Amino acid sequence: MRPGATPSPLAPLAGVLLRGARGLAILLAVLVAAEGLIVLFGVKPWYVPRPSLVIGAILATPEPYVQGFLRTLTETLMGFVSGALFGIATGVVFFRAKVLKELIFPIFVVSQTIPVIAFGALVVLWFGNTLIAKAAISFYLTFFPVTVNTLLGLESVDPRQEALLRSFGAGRFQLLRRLQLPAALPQIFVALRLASALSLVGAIVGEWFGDTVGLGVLLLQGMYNENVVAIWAAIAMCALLGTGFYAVVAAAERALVFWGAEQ
Amino acid sequence: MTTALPHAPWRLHYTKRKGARLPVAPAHPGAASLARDDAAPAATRGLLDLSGLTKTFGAVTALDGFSATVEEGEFVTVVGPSGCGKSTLFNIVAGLEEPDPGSAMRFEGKSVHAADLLGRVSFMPQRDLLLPWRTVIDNAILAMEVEGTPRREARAQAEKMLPEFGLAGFGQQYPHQLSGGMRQRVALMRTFLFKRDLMLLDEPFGALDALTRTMMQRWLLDVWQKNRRTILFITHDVDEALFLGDRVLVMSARPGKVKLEQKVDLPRPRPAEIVISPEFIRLKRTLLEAIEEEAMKSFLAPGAA
Amino acid sequence: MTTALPHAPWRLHYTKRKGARLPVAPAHPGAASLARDDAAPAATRGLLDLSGLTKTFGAVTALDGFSATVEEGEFVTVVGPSGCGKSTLFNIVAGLEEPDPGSAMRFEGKSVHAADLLGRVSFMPQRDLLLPWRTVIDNAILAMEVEGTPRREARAQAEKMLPEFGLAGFGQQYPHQLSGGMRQRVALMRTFLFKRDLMLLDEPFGALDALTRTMMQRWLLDVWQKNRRTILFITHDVDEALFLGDRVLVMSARPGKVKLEQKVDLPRPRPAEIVISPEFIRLKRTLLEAIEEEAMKSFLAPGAA
Amino acid sequence: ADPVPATLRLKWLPQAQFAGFYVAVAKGYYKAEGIDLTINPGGPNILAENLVATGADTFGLSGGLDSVFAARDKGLPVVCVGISHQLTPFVFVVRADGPIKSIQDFKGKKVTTWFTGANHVLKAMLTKQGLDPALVDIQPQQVSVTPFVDGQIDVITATRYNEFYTIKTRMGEEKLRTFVAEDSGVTFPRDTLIVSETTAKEKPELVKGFLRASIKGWKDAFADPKGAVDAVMKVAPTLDRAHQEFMLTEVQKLMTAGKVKEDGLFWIDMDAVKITQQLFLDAKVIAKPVDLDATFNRSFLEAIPLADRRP
Amino acid sequence: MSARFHPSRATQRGILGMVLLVAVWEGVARGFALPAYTLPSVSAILGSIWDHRQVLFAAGAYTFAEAVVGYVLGALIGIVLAVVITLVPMTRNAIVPVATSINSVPVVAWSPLILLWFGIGMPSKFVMVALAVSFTVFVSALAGLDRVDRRSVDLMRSFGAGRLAILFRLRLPTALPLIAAGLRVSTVRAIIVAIVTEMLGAYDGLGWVIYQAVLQVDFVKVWSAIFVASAASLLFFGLVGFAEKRLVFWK
Ligand SMILES: Nc1ncnc2c1ncn2[C@@H]1O[C@H](COP(=O)(O)OP(=O)(O)OP(=O)(O)O)[C@@H](O)[C@H]1O
Ligand SMILES: Nc1ncnc2c1ncn2[C@@H]1O[C@H](COP(=O)(O)OP(=O)(O)OP(=O)(O)O)[C@@H](O)[C@H]1O
Ligand SMILES: Cc1ncc(C[n+]2csc(CCO)c2C)c(N)n1
Ligand SMILES: [Mg+2]
Ligand SMILES: [Mg+2]
Repeated sequence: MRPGATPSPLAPLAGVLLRGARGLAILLAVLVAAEGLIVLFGVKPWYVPRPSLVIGAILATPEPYVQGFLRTLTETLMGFVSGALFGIATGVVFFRAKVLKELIFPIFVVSQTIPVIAFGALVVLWFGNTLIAKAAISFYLTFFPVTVNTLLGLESVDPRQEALLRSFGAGRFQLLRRLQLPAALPQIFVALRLASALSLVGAIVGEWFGDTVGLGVLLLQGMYNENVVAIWAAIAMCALLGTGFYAVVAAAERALVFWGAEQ
Repeated sequence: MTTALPHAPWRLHYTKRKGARLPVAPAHPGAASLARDDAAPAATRGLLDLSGLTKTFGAVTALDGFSATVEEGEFVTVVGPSGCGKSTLFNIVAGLEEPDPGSAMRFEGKSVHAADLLGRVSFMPQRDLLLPWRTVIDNAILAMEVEGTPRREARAQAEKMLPEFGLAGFGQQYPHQLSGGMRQRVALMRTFLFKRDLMLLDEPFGALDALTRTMMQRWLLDVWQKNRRTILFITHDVDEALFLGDRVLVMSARPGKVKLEQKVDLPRPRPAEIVISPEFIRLKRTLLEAIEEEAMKSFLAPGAA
Repeated sequence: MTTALPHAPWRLHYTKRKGARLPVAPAHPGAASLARDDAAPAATRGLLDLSGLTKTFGAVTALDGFSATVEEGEFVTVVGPSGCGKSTLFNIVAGLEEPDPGSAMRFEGKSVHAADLLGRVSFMPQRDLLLPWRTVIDNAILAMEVEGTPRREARAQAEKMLPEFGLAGFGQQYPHQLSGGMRQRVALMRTFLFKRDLMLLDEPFGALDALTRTMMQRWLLDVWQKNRRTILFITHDVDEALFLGDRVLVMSARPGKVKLEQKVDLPRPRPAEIVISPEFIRLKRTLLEAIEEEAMKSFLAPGAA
Repeated sequence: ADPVPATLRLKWLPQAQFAGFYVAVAKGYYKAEGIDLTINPGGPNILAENLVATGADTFGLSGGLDSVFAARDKGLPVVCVGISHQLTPFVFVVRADGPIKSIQDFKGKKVTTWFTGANHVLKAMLTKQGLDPALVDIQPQQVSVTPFVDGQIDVITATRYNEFYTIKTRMGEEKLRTFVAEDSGVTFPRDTLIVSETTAKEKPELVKGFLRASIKGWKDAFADPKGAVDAVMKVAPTLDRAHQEFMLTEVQKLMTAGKVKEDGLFWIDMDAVKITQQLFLDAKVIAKPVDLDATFNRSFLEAIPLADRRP
Repeated sequence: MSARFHPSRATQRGILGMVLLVAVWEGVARGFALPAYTLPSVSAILGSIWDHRQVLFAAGAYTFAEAVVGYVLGALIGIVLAVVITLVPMTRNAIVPVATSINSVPVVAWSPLILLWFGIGMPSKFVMVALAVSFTVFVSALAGLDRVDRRSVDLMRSFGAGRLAILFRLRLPTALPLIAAGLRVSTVRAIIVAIVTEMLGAYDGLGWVIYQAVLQVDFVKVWSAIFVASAASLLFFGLVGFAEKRLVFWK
């Protein structure tokens, strides 16, 4: 391993493309196999429809799916970003002020045991049928794991490293910026990966409270119109969104936390 | 085949800040004044003067009346069994922990609290504690950055020191790409770049294998010889303490105090072979005898090592 | 103040299983036959005979033509720089890894594959690797349990050995309640309880501080003296290699092979002070010279230590 | 003047059962009345009464008399200003070749229904036919009709416009037998238009304008069903067109039944209301009779010329 | 030391925080005379819990049963899959992508299909909860099993241990802390998923009570059911956390 001997900058891109192509090929194979099995065993379409029907349904009226995808993506992102920022902020605050942590953290814990879906009416009451309403639910599901992991990450910083920086004359802010936050980053990212899935759940559930656009709406319509093809079409879009978003967060993690769990 | 590393000509550029002084010529104070006379004028008491340092953690008394003086430019080594309070001593001198009331510390002739020492001594802890998200260079300049030195300037200074620390070409590597010996040298470089009169090295080579450690010792002496700084150096290893130090402080088992103070009158520069010279062996025997019974005390206690 | 631990009278009870033999009287084969003559009858080649052991991992050649013989009852120490392939050697002899084709191994006079050795030698790895959810006793009997010894019986045997290992009263403690030295003794006890003719100890004291390590060395010699087993012992530390071994094998830097084979003609039992005897120092000088250049090779390589 | 912003909260997801409102929006009938109307769909966990009572929505097309009574009973200040479906919108379906030929045959059979009002209709029917509801195995009905199609249940509840269509397309209409509530003298008008007491009191013109535009929209929808379904499918493009067209014709039957021919669309038939209230009192869904005069207000409808209201 | 309950300062503060919250809630609800459909007062909710204690307890028990069965099912599936992967490494490349892609769809999105396939009785809740729990447990179990020190495995092998002996004596105990952590965080999810599924179709349970109460405009009852749900979640969380402390004593 010679210093400076970095591999070609194209190598990772090629790797990603290769993996993407392989994944696509496998997906295609699975779909074809499913189609074959369903036809072979004569499975009724209202149990499991043929993949070709599902794809056909999306292609027949692509706009609601595309619009729904974009809308749900927007809500998810709003909830995710606000939840992540709030989670990190509260994590830092709780880390700094133990009193606040001891007073408020139990309330956070209890808040997470409440099924929001029971409060559809309240959510609409408070936020209306706006993007904010979905983002709020998404936020509510997202922030907690981030708070917990930020706190955990900050608390598990090596005290010897803290002592070292203090011996250099570092104050609280310097400690936070140069040591504690970077050291907590791997732990924070574990939560962010989790939160990427949760924020999507929040957006979808939020759309069940009387909305017109979004993957959650499509899912609900499919369900209550007993249109199994539409349900699968909506699930496929959710999968696309979920996988994509997770992949982006995971890629960000790999880029930012390149040193891994080393230490 | 004898000396380990290329010696790039670099010099310490002391920044003029609170009480920093230019490095003085090698002090070698001969028989250091071991009498601790409180009436004597401050100037004769050296760079650092500790008297009656005591520290208790709940039920555990880590230090109990530790007293010692370190002269400017001196290389003092401290040996003692595991858990005898060596790191506690350093934490106090680095300003991280206040000693119990009744302890007295003087630094550069002035009476100080531990907290006053924060940012005024250059401290290297027991493990390298490199930050995994920083490159070699950026780890090395960490202390300077905290001080407020602009990054560009700090990096430029560090870059120049890489060869002397055997790290030429490794500036952009990350810690996980380095061997244990190299990591330790980065940590040492960080300590050297934090230019203070007093350096505290807490078992810097403890995690290294015996051979790498020998190499590092020789190299450290080389570096020190050319850039005389006052060093207080903790080790478990009697050979190391004798090979490096002008003076060896042997600590008693917990609670730690000075059990024996041994001047090391070996000539400098010290060749590797010195460890098998009769004089070295005589000193070693003295130290081993003093240490033996202390070591026994902590050997069987659970949680000690 | 001289000997470290109480010596409870315990004896090894060898179970009669595949090729296990009763311990023989101290072998001390004088000048071990260093000539490796393939035509010589198997019986004269000792307990373990390795010839031309080679092992490559992808592009890395860890061992390249390592040859050595270990006699029954002998204490052979192996020194070599970090990364020279010492652990690789042990992994092969423990049966964990097959050497490359062309390597030859004989154990108890018979030609064997590495896999044949699984469960036939008693292996202690570089770190203690105690299982945190098992008590001291249960950690010690792990190997016996795997063998199929009923727990009650195994525990009873282990219980009897606790005092000799300085663990009396600690049988029901968990590893996290012990000091580093005690943990290492538990690991050693586990190794001793797995009664096999050949013991492989991979730097058992590497993680200990220098003083604790010295204690452990003396104690190991005591235990070994009374329960003669064949031991192959890896270390980085020349003092340790000489203090413990009947014979020292110095390995070259990677790829590892035997660079020097040194008989240690120091009398046994060896007192602690032997390390400052002229004879010891003469041997040490010889070894250091041989090692020096090997160590230099691996000193600057990243990822080596 | 600028149009006044207002919202209509539906009881359910966008479908042709609400076509008239969508047509009225599309044709600008609300705009013409000075109302900038937004239609908000309903969903499984929100209740129009609640949102209208709190002022989150201006108008509501709520579940029906059942939920209006429940809301008033709980003190929600909602006022019913019109009733859409004049007849019970659901039927009870059995297999034509099965053992159930009459309501008496429900005895001991597995019957599923919605526990949101339909269960009371079922019980009333059974009681009227002299069958003790306790002798029937009544269970909550799930979203899907598949258990009925697969023969796991004997009687299923179906809205004439939704579930019935699904069952019919899966099994064929000739394989089915239906039981209608009105045949047992039970009636259960549903899909009520509601406003809050505040709106009723302070913005009567808004309510009148809304009703006028809505009626116009519905009349257009009946006149041009294809265009009306287009308007709905613009909002919910994944819907099945054939189903929606069927739905519109069924809804037309429900909306134009009873006294509507004389009294006009959305007419509140107080006799039917009283029958339904008695049903709820009997079932103990509401603790005491509600103030019918405060709950039902026909004045807004009556302000619109009868000719305009007639279908 | 007396046997009485001496809460730590953290516990005292936690209780104080909750009390403050309740006081503010009660104050706001009463002070602004908020109607129940906006925000009922805590006292009204507690009163309603007492009034409906039988119904709520029965519904709570029903939901708890669904959650626990689904939870156990999901935990077993997760652990077994992870163990299969460690015993037969070849299966990793098949199991991990399939599990990940199923998980990339939010659990709630599966609910329409699960209700369709398994009906609105308990089985659909078991499946939904299992779905939600299994992946978390699977991921943590796999991480735990993978975390095993290769050198420890080698040590066991050198004793002559086979795959199963290594699994039971080494891998599973090593993975236990992570598995237990995964199990602990899954508890609350299990209850919530059971409730959410109930709200979309059920014969009984807290979600069913909530759904009915919403339609009957009984918001105090909605809140009562939520309080009970919250208590059930905390209980489940506490029980598993307690078991974890006992089981993973060496942490
Ligand atoms: N913050 C603390 N709280 C409680 N006890 C402490 C603390 N710091 C140190 N101790 C105890 O004080 C004693 C001395 O510790 P110290 O770390 O100074 O020993 P040491 O000589 O550096 O040991 P080693 O050689 O193992 O590094 C030990 O018994 C230790 O457990
Ligand atoms: N499984 C493996 N795959 C690839 N390389 C390996 C493997 N095991 C060992 N090596 C390499 O083989 C060389 C010898 O390793 P080994 O662990 O035997 O050294 P060692 O002498 O025991 O070192 P140390 O003194 O640090 O324990 C090293 O360069 C190491 O990186
Ligand atoms: C969970 C739930 N499932 C189904 C419907 C379907 N639905 C549509 S209209 C109607 C009753 C008659 O208006 C019902 C029950 C619902 N609303 N809620
Ligand atoms: Mg220390
Ligand atoms: Mg090794």
